[in-house]
Amino acid sequence: MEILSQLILNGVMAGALYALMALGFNLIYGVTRFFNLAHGVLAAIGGYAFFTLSKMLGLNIYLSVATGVAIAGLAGYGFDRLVYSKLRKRKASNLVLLVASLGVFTTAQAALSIIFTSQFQTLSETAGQEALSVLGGVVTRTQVIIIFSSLASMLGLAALLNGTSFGKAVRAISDDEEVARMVGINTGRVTGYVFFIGSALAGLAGILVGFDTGIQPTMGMGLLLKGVIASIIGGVGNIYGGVLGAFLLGLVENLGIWMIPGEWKDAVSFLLLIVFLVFRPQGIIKR
Amino acid sequence: MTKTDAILKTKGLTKRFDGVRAVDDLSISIAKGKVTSVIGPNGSGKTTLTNVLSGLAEIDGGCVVLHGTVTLKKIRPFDMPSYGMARTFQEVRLFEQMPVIDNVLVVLTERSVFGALFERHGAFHERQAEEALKKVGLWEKRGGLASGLSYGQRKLLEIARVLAVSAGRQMDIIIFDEPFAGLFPKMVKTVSSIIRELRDEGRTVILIEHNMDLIRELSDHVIVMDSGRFLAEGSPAEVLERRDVIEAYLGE
Amino acid sequence: MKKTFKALFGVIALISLAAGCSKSGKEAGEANIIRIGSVGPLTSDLAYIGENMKAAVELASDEINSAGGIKGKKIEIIYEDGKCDPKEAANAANKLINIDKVTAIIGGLCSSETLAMAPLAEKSKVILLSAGSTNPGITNAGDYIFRNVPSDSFQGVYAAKYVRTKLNKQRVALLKCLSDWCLGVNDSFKAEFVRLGGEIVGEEAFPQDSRDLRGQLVKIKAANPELVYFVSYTEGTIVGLRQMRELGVKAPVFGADAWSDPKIWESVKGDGDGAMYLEPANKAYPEGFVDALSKKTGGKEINVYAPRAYDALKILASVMETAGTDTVLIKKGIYGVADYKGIADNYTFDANGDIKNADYSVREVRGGKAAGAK
Amino acid sequence: MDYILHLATLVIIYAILGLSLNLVVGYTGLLASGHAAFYGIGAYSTAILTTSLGVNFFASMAAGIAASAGAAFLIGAVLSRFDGDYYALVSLGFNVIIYSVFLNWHGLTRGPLGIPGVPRPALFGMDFSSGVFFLALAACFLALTFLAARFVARSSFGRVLKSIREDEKAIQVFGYNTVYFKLAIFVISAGMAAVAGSLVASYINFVDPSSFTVMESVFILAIIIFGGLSSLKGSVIGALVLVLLPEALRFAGFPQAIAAQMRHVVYGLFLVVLMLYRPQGLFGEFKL
Repeated sequence: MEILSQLILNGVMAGALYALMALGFNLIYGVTRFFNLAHGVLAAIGGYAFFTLSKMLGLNIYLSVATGVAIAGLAGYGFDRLVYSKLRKRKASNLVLLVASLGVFTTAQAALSIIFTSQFQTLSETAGQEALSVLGGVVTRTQVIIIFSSLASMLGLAALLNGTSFGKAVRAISDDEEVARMVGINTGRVTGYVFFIGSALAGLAGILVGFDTGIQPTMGMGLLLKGVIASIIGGVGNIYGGVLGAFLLGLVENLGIWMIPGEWKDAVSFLLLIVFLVFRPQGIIKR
Repeated sequence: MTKTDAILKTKGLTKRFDGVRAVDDLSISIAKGKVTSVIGPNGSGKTTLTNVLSGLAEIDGGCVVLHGTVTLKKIRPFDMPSYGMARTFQEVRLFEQMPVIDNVLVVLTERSVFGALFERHGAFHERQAEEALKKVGLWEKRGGLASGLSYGQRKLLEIARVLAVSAGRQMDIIIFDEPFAGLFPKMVKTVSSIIRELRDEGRTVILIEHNMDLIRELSDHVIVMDSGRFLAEGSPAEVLERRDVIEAYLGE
Repeated sequence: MKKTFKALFGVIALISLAAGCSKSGKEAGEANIIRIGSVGPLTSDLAYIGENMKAAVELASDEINSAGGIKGKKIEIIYEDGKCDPKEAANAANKLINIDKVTAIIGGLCSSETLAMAPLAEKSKVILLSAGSTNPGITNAGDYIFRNVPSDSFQGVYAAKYVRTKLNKQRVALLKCLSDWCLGVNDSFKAEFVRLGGEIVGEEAFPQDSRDLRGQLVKIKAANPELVYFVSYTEGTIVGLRQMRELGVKAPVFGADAWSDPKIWESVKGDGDGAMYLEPANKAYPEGFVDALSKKTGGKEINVYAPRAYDALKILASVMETAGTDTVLIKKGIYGVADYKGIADNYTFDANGDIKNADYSVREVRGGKAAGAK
Repeated sequence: MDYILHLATLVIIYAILGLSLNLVVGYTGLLASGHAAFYGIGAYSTAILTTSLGVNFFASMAAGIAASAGAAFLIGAVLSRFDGDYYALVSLGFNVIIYSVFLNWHGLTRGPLGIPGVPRPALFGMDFSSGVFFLALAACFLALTFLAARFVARSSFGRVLKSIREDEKAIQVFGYNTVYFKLAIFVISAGMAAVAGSLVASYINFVDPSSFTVMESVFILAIIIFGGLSSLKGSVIGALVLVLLPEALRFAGFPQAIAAQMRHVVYGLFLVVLMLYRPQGLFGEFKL
């Protein structure tokens, strides 16, 4: 029984990270309607920004996290201004945007490798962490931090979307951009902010991954794919659905390898995606 | 009108979108070989009706009876021609990045995968396409991309597509969804003569239209819809005089 | 269609011209240079190992050149990216052999690279010396193909004997990464351990770039082994050891020679205590070497292949001291290398171009530092 | 000269991949991003059949085509229900799954160890092991693929594909069950990709999973986007440029330390700039 509860705990922890990726991805998808593949590299940017500030410049850890998250946000905002907004203005199809974001991804990832080398870096200083016993399994302090930041981000984002005029604007654009523009919403600016927030969330995910395991320039692709799968099985464009999808994905992945060897983990997640697309293409929660 | 004359009937047809009944328990019948106009204010469910008939929207309730014998509870879009139906779209749906002539040729070919794979267009197909394009006056434009046409020309190309497919395959029922909207007077004349010609060939035309003058001029029979429901029917002259119809149009 | 082919031939002609020019240019002025290629992953997932090896080769070539070169000729290393991909490696080798006219190639790291380059090197009589490919298939890849890294079987067998007889463990779980090296070592361990009457109670694998081994570890913990034999590179090891501690896997851990990278023990701190691993006999890297390499890479990492890459170039240079640049002579020379004392190992090549024996010693980690096991 | 022959062979292999993928992406408008899976199935079929069963190269290629088409038929039955982003994602997922199979099904593929010693083809005593002959053989297959692709593109079938790309619902209404058309072109395209796979296995003499990752699929996609969607000529030119570009960059003289990564930077920027300023590629008639 211990193995089951530990696998469930692992699944929840993995889900919390996927949820952070899915939140940002879904937020951006909601207003722009394209699969932003560069979302993955922003996690790596966040991780490396933190690494530079904290480990190389010796800045305070909280300040470094905040700045790292902001830098990832700004990078995402920059990609939007430099590339995507121009394409959107031209009314390019979302496949064009998808391919462009792939180009951004490749370029940024290679740039990170040039600046920081391809070495694997761990961010966590505390070795030999005391594990806390929870429900017959164990979790580390880092993991507790991960799940709390993930939950806090979800609640924060939900509050932002439901309680502010900015949130209203975002929802209006998600429903119909044309109409939103007609009623006087500056869709370009709101989209820019959305890119900032979504990318900042990815950056946070990258930093947390760095604490939990470590960072590498190539870390983005894996995180991105998990985020995308979570979004789709949860209901793409719906941030609550994305969160549900993320936890479901984390659980299925971790419980799946109970029965089959662990090397099939990636295949399991894509199989879950395909099963969902066949039997429930709109995801858990329809937008 | 006797029962045997009805080529298409709907019985309690219902279509819901997110709980809203766009078509609500609709039972109408369309007479064979006539032009029947379906009218009603915006949002009355006319276009939804055409989409349900052509399989683009699933039937949620009721059924469609064709030729008095075939009862359909589920219509798949690609089955339309085998039931003898063809349609145009209200929002023009052309194959934009294809030449004008290909937009017509494509509907003339083999429907099966293998048939199409080993088929080359013969002079026969090209003659049909030429005939259809000449009828709407787009023959000169045949080489250019469909996306290069003006709005009116695009609507005409859609009609040419339907003409070509119905010439080749004996389409009995042709649905025109607002074919006149946005057309120049000269084009309007072309389209109305095409509709008359089709009727004279013995085909059934279902016309969705807003322009009362054209409805009076073209239709043999008028069906009025309001909020997805059947409101009235009859000859154009009598229906368009009715108080409830006028009210529906003006809004309560 | 015609135009397409015209364009195709045009571009090919252009490249031939460019290649031709650069070739003649190089041959004219640089008779005093010996060119040697180096192929390994400089991008892709394994780039961190490839970069490290590249720095080691650089270090060796700097040392050789500052000591006067080979018979008065300087050596020039040309680095190409093999991406751990056979096709890319074949591209790189083709370019090195035909354009740069290299005498020898150090590489590749991945066996896929080496196996793809082998037919090319063999055909052009260019020496191919791999410092990292452990695939048994390389043994018979050709006369000009060598490696100064032991075939997978040696250390697995040694470790199995040690665990079974010295440590007297009966129930062992296996954890391995999915690379040719990990699989090779793991499989030879498994075969020998079972032959010696041991029992494998669990076997888990993880993709080479995976950084979350918790699922696999939970299953291993549930199998309740007396020892975990854990074959992985630096990164997988760091996260694996940490996550073992987190999840409370109490069984001792035994690793492969990739664990001689000090970065592992610095990163995991106390989490590594009690871990044991194999290291080529009594070879602690000389202090000067670690410092010099760190300077090149800007980090402290030394993976298991870098010293071997360094040795590879040094072996080549020592053979060329007598054989010159004639590859037939160099080939003969390498087959004759016996008990060459490198920094990673003592090398003797056998008739297949493999190294003959490998002697190991067991290291144990205590207080964040590795030392000889009792 | 060998270097040139080698590059020409690779260009041809990628041209075949480009042609086959263009039928799905360019003509039918479906962003299939798992093409490396079929390329890999072809390569593994040839590698396994020739090394362990001693089957003739050409027979192994035929088997590879059949296996690849069969796999395409199964996945296509699911895939053909989608379009747009979803199509891209499911096909990518399929690539990941097939890659996992290559990596983890040790009994069949030897996993990460790969399969060495794949022989060069021989037929009726003719031996294609030299570079020139192999190039000629590959060129023949390119010509065959080109003709087959042109046959498909110019048939009525090809025109229906284009109309699916433009407006799938609209063409359905005219009586075409588009799911079958999408499935058929997917199977045809997969079969063609297997030809390239067989060639590459035999040419490099070695097969391992690393050649058939998602990034490889993305590279093939980049070839046709650059060369031009729904342009057969573009597929060939795209392969020519994108295979040779990194080779040319070897001579570009970036500092050694960053040369390899710089190639990725150039390649990524390439995609961005292309999307910004010429989304139809060099010769394409169709913008995504």
